[in-house]
Amino acid sequence: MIEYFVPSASTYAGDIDFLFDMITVIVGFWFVMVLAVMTYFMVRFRRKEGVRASYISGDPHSQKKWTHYPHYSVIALDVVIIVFTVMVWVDVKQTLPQAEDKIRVVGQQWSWFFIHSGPDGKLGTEDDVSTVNDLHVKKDTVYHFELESRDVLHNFSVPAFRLRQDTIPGRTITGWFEPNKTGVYDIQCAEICGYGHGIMGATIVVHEDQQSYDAAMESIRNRTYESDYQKRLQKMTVSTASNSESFTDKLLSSF
Amino acid sequence: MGQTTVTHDSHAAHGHDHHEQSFIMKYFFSTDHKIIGLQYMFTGMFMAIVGGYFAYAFRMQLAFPGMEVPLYGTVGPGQYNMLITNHGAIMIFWVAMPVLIAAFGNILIPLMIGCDDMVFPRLNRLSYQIFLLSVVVLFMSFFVQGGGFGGAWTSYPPLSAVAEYNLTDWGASLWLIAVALEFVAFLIGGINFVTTSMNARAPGMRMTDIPIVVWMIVLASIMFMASVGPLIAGSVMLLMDQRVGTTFFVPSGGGDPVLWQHLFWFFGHPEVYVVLLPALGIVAEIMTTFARKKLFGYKTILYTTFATGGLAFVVWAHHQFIAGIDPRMANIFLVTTLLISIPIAEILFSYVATLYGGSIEFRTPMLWALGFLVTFLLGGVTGIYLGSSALDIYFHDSYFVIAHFHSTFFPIAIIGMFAGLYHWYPKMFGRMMDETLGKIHFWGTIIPFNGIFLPLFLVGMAGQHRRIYNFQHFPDLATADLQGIRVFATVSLVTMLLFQFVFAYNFFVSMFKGEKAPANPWKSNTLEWTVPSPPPHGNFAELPTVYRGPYEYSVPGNKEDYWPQNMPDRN
Amino acid sequence: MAGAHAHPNYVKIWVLLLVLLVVSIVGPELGIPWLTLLTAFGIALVKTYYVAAYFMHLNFEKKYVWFLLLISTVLLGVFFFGVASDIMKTDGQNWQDCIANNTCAEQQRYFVIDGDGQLR
Amino acid sequence: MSMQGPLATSRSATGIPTGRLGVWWLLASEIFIFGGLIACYILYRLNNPWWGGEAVFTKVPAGAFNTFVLLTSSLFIVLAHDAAEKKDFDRAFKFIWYTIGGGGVFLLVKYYEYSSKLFADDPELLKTPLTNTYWSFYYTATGLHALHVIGGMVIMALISFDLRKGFNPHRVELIGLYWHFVDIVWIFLFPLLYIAK
Repeated sequence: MIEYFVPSASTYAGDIDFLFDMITVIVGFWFVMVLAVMTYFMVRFRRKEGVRASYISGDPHSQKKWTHYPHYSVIALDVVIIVFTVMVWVDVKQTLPQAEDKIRVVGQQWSWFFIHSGPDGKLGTEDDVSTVNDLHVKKDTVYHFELESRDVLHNFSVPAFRLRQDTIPGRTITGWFEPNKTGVYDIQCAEICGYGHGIMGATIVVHEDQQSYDAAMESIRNRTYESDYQKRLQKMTVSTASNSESFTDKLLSSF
Repeated sequence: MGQTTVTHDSHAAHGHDHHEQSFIMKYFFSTDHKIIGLQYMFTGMFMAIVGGYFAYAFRMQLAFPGMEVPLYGTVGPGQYNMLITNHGAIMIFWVAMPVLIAAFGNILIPLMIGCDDMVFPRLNRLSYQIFLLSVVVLFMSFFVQGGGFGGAWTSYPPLSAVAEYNLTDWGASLWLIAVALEFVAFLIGGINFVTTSMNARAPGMRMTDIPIVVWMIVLASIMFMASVGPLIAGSVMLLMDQRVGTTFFVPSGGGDPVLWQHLFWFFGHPEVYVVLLPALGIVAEIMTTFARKKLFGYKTILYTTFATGGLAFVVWAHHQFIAGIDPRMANIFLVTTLLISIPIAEILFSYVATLYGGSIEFRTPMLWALGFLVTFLLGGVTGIYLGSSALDIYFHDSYFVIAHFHSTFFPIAIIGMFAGLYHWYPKMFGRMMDETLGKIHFWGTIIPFNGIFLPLFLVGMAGQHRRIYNFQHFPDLATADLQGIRVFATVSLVTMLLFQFVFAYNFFVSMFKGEKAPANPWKSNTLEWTVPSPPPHGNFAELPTVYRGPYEYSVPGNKEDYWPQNMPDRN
Repeated sequence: MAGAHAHPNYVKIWVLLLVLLVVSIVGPELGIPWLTLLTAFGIALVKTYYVAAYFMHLNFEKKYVWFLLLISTVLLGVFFFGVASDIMKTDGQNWQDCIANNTCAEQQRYFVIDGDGQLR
Repeated sequence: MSMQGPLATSRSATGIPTGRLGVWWLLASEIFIFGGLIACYILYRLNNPWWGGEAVFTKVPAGAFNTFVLLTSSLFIVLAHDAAEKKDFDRAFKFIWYTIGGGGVFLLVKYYEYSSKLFADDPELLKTPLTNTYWSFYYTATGLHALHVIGGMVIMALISFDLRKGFNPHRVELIGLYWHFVDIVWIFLFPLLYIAK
């Protein structure tokens, strides 16, 4: 259901979306069931003149079973959820597939600092390319990222990849993702980091092939690069200002 | 019993001493549990107004970014952070806890277990005075240079520890001191509740004759005591970081910010159950009364509550799944988190089963109680999404979390509070509240409430994250559709807040003009309904003896469908 | 007042505690690690037992006071072991404490502490 | 305000007098406060083995003497309780003030320790809370403990005069329980901060 709202652009996004759908089915069933039973009771056992409530203690087993049997099935469904969750969790957070490229992500008050490993695929070498608020990756490439923070907690969040991880000053946290859909997506800071938390956005650009990626890297090195983040911001400020205004007006006038 | 004769004498002397008290002595320095309960309640309700006002201000900013909010002014980023931080802290520490535990605990425990006061009345007064002091310190924190603290109610360091990072030097410290004082106040109050209900029960009252709400408040107090200690130590450490410059939680000096998260959530998760349990207890009292039914499986509910209380201490790290804890630990906490759904589900099933075969009368308190069940159910099932660690990767700190915990905390703190208030109002003030206005208030609260938070589930699924004062820096989130949802939520909020005026009118007018309440308007069993409304100082003219459990409704062979706990013969 | 219980000889307990104190100071001086642990912390537990059992009259108190205090310490143990996997180590699965391990790439220059311990 | 408490206080469904039960709960919550602090310290300590080198600068004799002082004052307060139970209020009064004296000696030694570290001329020996996290813990833990000592002394002084007149003798037992707890906290702080190197 999530992909209806946000594109699914990494290899494990589908797994997480599946988990969402599965849990929705399970808890949705219970939610509806309990509501239905409750509504039935409320209608059936509403106060009527001359009808006395029955005396049920709920202590003998013959009565208790009515809450115990649903309760056992809750346990069974919990086990199902746990098994699937652990499978996805181990895949996303615990195992690291072989890296094809590396990036380093550094959070600071209040922007993102990205280091691309460059042609040699290693961080900390001469050919690293660093940017602020613009991250470039190639499609179908397994990336390892190293998260660091210069001051307070931040959270590297890419909703389109279903990726979120706190950055902690003093710790290096490693993770992975593999984009599988080209496009330009939001990066957010999802952990409050002070006054400018609300402006700490960035952009991730997923390139179709090596060529366009290299072109972007080249322009960054030549300092001819126009920030995709800034471009998006400018475009958006204009469009939403007008859009939201009209929508608001519409909504308010409908009251 | 020899003891009873002695106590009767002392009781007479006791009542006599209090005759000539001035108004100030009676209402501000009283040691009477009912007055202290009311003090807590009014302070809590005042803080609810403050918290609601903050919510109004920042929701207006979210719906109409940059606009000058009527009655507030412009909400900048620093202002916004301060508003959300203090909205969260106020609603949990200064509304839910004082009203649900302290106010209802103070008013109900001595009345329900049949004694004349708390066992430590002066300690009780001290608890309220420290609480009041914490309120004052909290308000001071808003007005110091730099403004109120804006690091979220979780106050994660290093942001909260270093003034250069949070830009609110004294605001952060005063906020922390206020929270610590509040903890101390409730520690003292909790000791009083626990000791009172352990030691001062009426003769004949066995463990299983104690009304569920008393059990719940006592268990909540115990859980609070057990969980808050490490955080008090942590607050001292964080205060040292802020004021002395130590580096307990600042990595540059060798500290570890993750330790604070553990300290905080080791308290913070049991805290959810600390406020949930009293609300569940209140709902149990109301449901049995208005369904004229015995509570389904009293002992089952009791044992599952113990299980919940125990499990609540081993789930805390599910707030930190992606906050940098070791990913292997997450699997353990995933299992414990989903385990806790089992006792809670059992409790809810038992509540629903209580309705079976009843004679349900939809008076205002009953509406609130049923509303609690439905909304809390919604909050409970959405918790499964977040308890699932892999899904939490996507939902952590998103609006889905906000919608989820408001769907649990709103029923707990607000619906639970209103349910209890409508139910015990006759006992507190000796007058009845208006039924029609109460029902208008109910529907006017519950429908807009869902209007606020159901849409927020959707924006959460769209990846919108928390604590952002203006989404225009995030192109994917600044679309017209999402903005429309935000506007809808804000309009719902304002509607809900407006309906609270109905309550305020009903509350204050009924206090003076309402119909006089009889001693037992709802024909309920528990001991507080055997004394006049409002109860006199010292509560019971003659101390009661208890013969049976609290939920003996519609017992076959009785003429009446209720059977007070202290009535020796058939009713 | 509860006063029905037999009183222990308080002075005898006190002398015993002082002997334990001397042992707990002398033991670590020998410099053997396991003996240090045993004498320093094992004896602290023994001392605690004697103070609690005799001075605080826990041996004559209702049993559930022991239970209450034990539950408190058990919960503290839960807290300790839950937290230990993070705080007690400098690396774990997919993370490491880069300040302790001196492997920070981008952070070091920002973390300079001057003489009075303040952040740069 | 009437001195007469509510009769609820005189009930005892558990068999433990109300005041004592309350103090046991208070101590249970104190276990969590100090336990939390000590747990944090141990966690950091195990992560930073070099803290042992810092612990060398603590004054073990002073700490040992303070342990002795607290143990002895624990004996005094339990003797005071004993005397109060036998209705020998003058003797109880005397022992309470011996206990307060013990607390005073404890604080004097603490003051000597603090001042010799905070105001040392030799930069090697100068240890402030900002020196490193070990010393932050040292000052926070011992400071919090010292506050508890002061609190206990104040309460003991307050109740001692009532006691001499024979009012509320059970309070000696209550403050005694608290004082023993403070003693126990020190029994743990001493090896943790001073001895383990």
